[in-house]
Amino acid sequence: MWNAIALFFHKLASPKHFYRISGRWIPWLGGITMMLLLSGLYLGLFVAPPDYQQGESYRIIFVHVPSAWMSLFVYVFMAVLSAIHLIWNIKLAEVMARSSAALGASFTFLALATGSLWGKPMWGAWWVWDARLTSELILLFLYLGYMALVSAIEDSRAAARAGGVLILVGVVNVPIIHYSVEWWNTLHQGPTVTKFDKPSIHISMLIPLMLMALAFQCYYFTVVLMRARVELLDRERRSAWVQELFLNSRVP
Amino acid sequence: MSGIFPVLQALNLECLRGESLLFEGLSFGVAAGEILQIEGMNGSGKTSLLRILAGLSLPSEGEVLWRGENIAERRATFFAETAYLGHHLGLKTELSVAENLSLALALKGMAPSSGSPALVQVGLADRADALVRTLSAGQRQRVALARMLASDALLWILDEPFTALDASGVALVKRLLEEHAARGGLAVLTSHQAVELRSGLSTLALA
Amino acid sequence: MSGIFPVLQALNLECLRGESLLFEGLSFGVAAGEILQIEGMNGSGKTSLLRILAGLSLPSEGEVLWRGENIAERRATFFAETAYLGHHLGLKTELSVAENLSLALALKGMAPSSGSPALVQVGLADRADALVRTLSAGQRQRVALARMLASDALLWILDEPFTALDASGVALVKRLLEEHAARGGLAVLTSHQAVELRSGLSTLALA
Amino acid sequence: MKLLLRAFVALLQRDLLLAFRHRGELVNPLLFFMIVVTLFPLGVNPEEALLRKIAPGVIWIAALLAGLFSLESMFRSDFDDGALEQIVLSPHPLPVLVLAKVLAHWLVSGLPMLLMAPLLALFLSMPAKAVWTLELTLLAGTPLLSLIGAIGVALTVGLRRGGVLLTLLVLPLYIPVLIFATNAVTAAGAGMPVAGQIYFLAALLALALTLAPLATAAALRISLG
Amino acid sequence: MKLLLRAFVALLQRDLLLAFRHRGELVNPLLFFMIVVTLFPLGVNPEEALLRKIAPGVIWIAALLAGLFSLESMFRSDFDDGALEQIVLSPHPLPVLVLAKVLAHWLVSGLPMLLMAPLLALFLSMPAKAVWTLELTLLAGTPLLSLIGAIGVALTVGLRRGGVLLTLLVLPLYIPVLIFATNAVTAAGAGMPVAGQIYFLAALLALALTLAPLATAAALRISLG
Ligand code: HEM
Ligand SMILES: Nc1ncnc2c1ncn2[C@@H]1O[C@H](COP(=O)(O)OP(=O)(O)OP(=O)(O)O)[C@@H](O)[C@H]1O
Ligand SMILES: Nc1ncnc2c1ncn2[C@@H]1O[C@H](COP(=O)(O)OP(=O)(O)OP(=O)(O)O)[C@@H](O)[C@H]1O
Ligand SMILES: [Mg+2]
Ligand SMILES: [Mg+2]
Repeated sequence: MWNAIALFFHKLASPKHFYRISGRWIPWLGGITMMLLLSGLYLGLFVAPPDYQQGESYRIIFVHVPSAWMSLFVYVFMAVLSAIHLIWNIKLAEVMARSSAALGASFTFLALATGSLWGKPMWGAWWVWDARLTSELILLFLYLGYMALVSAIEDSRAAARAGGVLILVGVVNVPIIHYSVEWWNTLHQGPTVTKFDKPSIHISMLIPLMLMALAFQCYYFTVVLMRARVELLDRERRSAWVQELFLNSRVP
Repeated sequence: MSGIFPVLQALNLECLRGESLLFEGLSFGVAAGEILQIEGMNGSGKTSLLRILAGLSLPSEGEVLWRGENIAERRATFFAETAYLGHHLGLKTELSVAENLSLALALKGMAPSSGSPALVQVGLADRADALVRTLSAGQRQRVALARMLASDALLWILDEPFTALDASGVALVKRLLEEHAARGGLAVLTSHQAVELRSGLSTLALA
Repeated sequence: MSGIFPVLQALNLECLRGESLLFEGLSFGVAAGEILQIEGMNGSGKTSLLRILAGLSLPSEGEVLWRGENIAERRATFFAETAYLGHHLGLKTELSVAENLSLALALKGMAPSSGSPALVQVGLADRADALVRTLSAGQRQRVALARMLASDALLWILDEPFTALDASGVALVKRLLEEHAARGGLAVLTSHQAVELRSGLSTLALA
Repeated sequence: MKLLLRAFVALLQRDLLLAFRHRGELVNPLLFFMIVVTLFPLGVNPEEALLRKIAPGVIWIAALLAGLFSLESMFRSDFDDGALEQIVLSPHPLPVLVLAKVLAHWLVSGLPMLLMAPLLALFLSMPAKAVWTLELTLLAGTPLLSLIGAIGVALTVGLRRGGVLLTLLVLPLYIPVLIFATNAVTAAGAGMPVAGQIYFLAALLALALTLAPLATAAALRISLG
Repeated sequence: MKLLLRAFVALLQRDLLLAFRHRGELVNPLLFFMIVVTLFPLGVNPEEALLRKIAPGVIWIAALLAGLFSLESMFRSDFDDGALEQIVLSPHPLPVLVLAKVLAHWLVSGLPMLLMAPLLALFLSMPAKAVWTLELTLLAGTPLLSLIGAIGVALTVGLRRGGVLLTLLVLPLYIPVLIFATNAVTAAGAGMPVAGQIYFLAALLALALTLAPLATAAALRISLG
């Protein structure tokens, strides 16, 4: 059993197989994303009742919360990938990490933008110096720093390793940032959804929220695979399998 | 020390710089008492090769062995026995010649006093207390040579060691190389000038 | 252009660096069609002299005349006719070869297009769009030579122009010097290698 | 004249190109500016009333430091690689060439800050009527920072690690700019007239435009000599 | 072991010597620190109540920026002149050598600020009881700045003009230090307990002391490679 899994990952880690397998996955992932997104939007925008306090404006939660969750997930995922890359020298992990950065930054930006759109009716200001908001802003800077560093280093191997070191240093800091900021000042909504025992959110809002969260997750994997495939082709352009691929395909 | 088996070995090295492949499948060995001159036109990849041999950069393929072990895995032993003299001399211009040498020795894990004989050899004994900033290009090159001598390394890696040296300096370097080889040392060097040594010189041409 | 009267004249130059007097009372002239090689051991003051001749630093005594006028007073005319190639090449590594050349031409007040024949001459025509950062030491030296050629200067001031060049590069520079002299140009250069030219070479030894 | 213009444009173009090539360089003085501004709510108490009060000072000090941080790039790398020698050896008047480099520095550092400042002012809840004045002071003030800074860099570029010394030389000269600018912005926030301060900044700018390139050119020759 | 200690001391000595030789370098992070602090009363309204309120933040932000300003000197000149290659090629463990350089940086930048801070606190009319806490936070915090900063410099030193990129990488990592330190100082001024924050800073320092040299060493090898 373990051997089979190890073999699967070993195979997947080879660029050639990854390219082939991911090519098969992408259409399915894309389809699932569309379905989740449409049903989540429908349930969220048309079925879920307006909030008794916030009226309609709360519906921004269906974009805000998933993107905020993704912004954190992507960073941690990048750190895991970087560790894999640095320890076992698996190139594919680094390609995935690099392809994730721009997406993670976009999710972060989206969380910030939707949050501040929501903040205006809720708190009467686009921006307040609250803990969540501040740590999310710092997260954006961490993403931008990674992207700037990786694009500034010409040699792609050196860029990959330097980026990996930076992401790992950053991920050590993310909880520290989180708690320091949390502890320093809090205004933002406390845990509402993630209180497992008794979610303080109505089920008719929870379901579309979960659908949207899943949709965002699938969207991320779809796009990151697509980006990684392109990046991989570029990296491996001198290798036999890429040459072969383009010789055999019927170029219009 | 055996003079037959290569102490330094390059196995199947490949070097990619940007778009271009400088060399691939490059394998060679350097035995004790051997001086290897890397030859090649401007831009053929000599500097890139030396940096790989010195353990400063990684080849895109292949490995470098020192006494049969990959240098990336046995850094401490390899670095203890190697001296690298590259295009940038690595001297602090605001420190005196003697201070530069004693730091270099401490970094190589040696006693701090052994610098001065080397200074005598390169003909800078009277400038030991001068700041390197006040030295001319050739004098600095001599200081770097003194550092290499004092480090007592078995393997010398020299990128164009004759740069900026006057005639007496060039003769000095040639003599040092001959003595080093006679003691069983190894050297890999590049130079666009002809290096005529009495013995032990072999050459490797990069395409 | 008269080949008899010196176009460049050094009058009674003195150079003090820190505590030491490198030279004093140094006077000489360079006439059209003449190549002057400054000789001297490491640290004898060649670089210091060239920087004074180029107008980059001031001598502690004496003056440099160009067509009979002090260069510090007639900077524009002097600089327009002079090309200086020092130890630091002055190329921007993040710009391409062609961009470097066209900037240099604009700075010298010339048409931007005249760079490419010079590139052909130094053998880098096919690298015109490469970033200088990606060039090897010898290739960069060639770009600097191309800049000097393109600037159409009458006076060349070259500090060790053979640095990092391979055999074909050394031959190229010698040929360029000969052609420059034949056209009536002047050059002052230093080199630790013997410079054998067919004609026009004179030497000046610094103590 | 036409040749001089061509040299000016070529040098300007070169510096902008270099800034673009280092993709980082183009965006970064701006990012630095933003980060410093965001440090204040973090380091100081993030109450709105307090932030509003210190906002003009914070934004201007951040602009000043961001300009300062990027100053060294104006001549340092040209000095290190010998390109400055080639510029100084040009037959064109050096002050004009210096002006091209200063302009490039401003386009890369000052102008983006000018565009970004309103957003940051919003972050620190600055009143809207003060934002206009902030923009005016930045418009006159940031070129001043580049011009004055150039003199400092030119003087210290020959010294290795001149960076911190540079700060020491340049900051005292920046102080009048800072005082007048923040004064104007604070006054505007309180609804008072600000024409006096703006005229003063404009006059300083005119003065610096004529004198700073001369001083910078002289300092460069000394640094190389 | 003895040899390693000797190498550590030699490198430390060398960096201190270099800092002394450039007379400027020794005094300037300090002067920079002082200048930035004095900018605030100039740029912001100089009322005592307001100053007192923003004093902890201002002093800490100034310390942070002064540290940042001097960071590049930790590896940049060694990179440019090839001395870094010689250090990396030492048989001794690189993280230990890195630690010597970080210590030197702290002795030149952090320590003088630590000594100067009480005076500046007085200048901004900070209450006396908060000054002690300020000193404690600086004692734990400034070495943290040097350690974290070293990672950033090591990553960017291979890039020309990495200076501003460095800021972008390092500042977000500095923010927790800033928040905890200023929070403690403000709390102390209000007579509240501060042990929690101080312990947290000390724990961060311990973490950084063990991990940062490793990350820095790895980054240096990458930058040279
Ligand atoms: C720019 C402004 C904002 C930013 C940057 C922001 C950021 C975040 C982040 C990072 C999370 C994920 C927290 C986690 O899972 O650990 C989150 C969750 C959430 N946000 Fe915001 N937010 C902003 C404004 C708002 C506003 C105005 C509201 C509504 C009052 C809001 C309501 C929520 C809710 C309900 C959650 C889910 C909490 C949970 O159960 O985990 N946010 N936000
Ligand atoms: N960072 C880089 N990116 C792309 N190409 C590079 C890079 N660095 C070097 N090169 C290329 O690699 C080739 C070899 O460079 P290298 O410096 O090793 O040559 P070399 O043999 O030492 O030449 P020289 O005799 O001129 O010193 C050159 O053609 C150069 O264009
Ligand atoms: N800034 C300085 N302060 C003090 N002395 C200096 C300074 N710069 C150079 N010197 C001294 O001046 C002398 C001449 O230096 P210069 O660089 O002109 O020599 P050079 O003839 O070009 O030598 P090389 O052949 O080695 O290049 C050297 O002995 C050097 O020690
Ligand atoms: Mg080379
Ligand atoms: Mg010289």
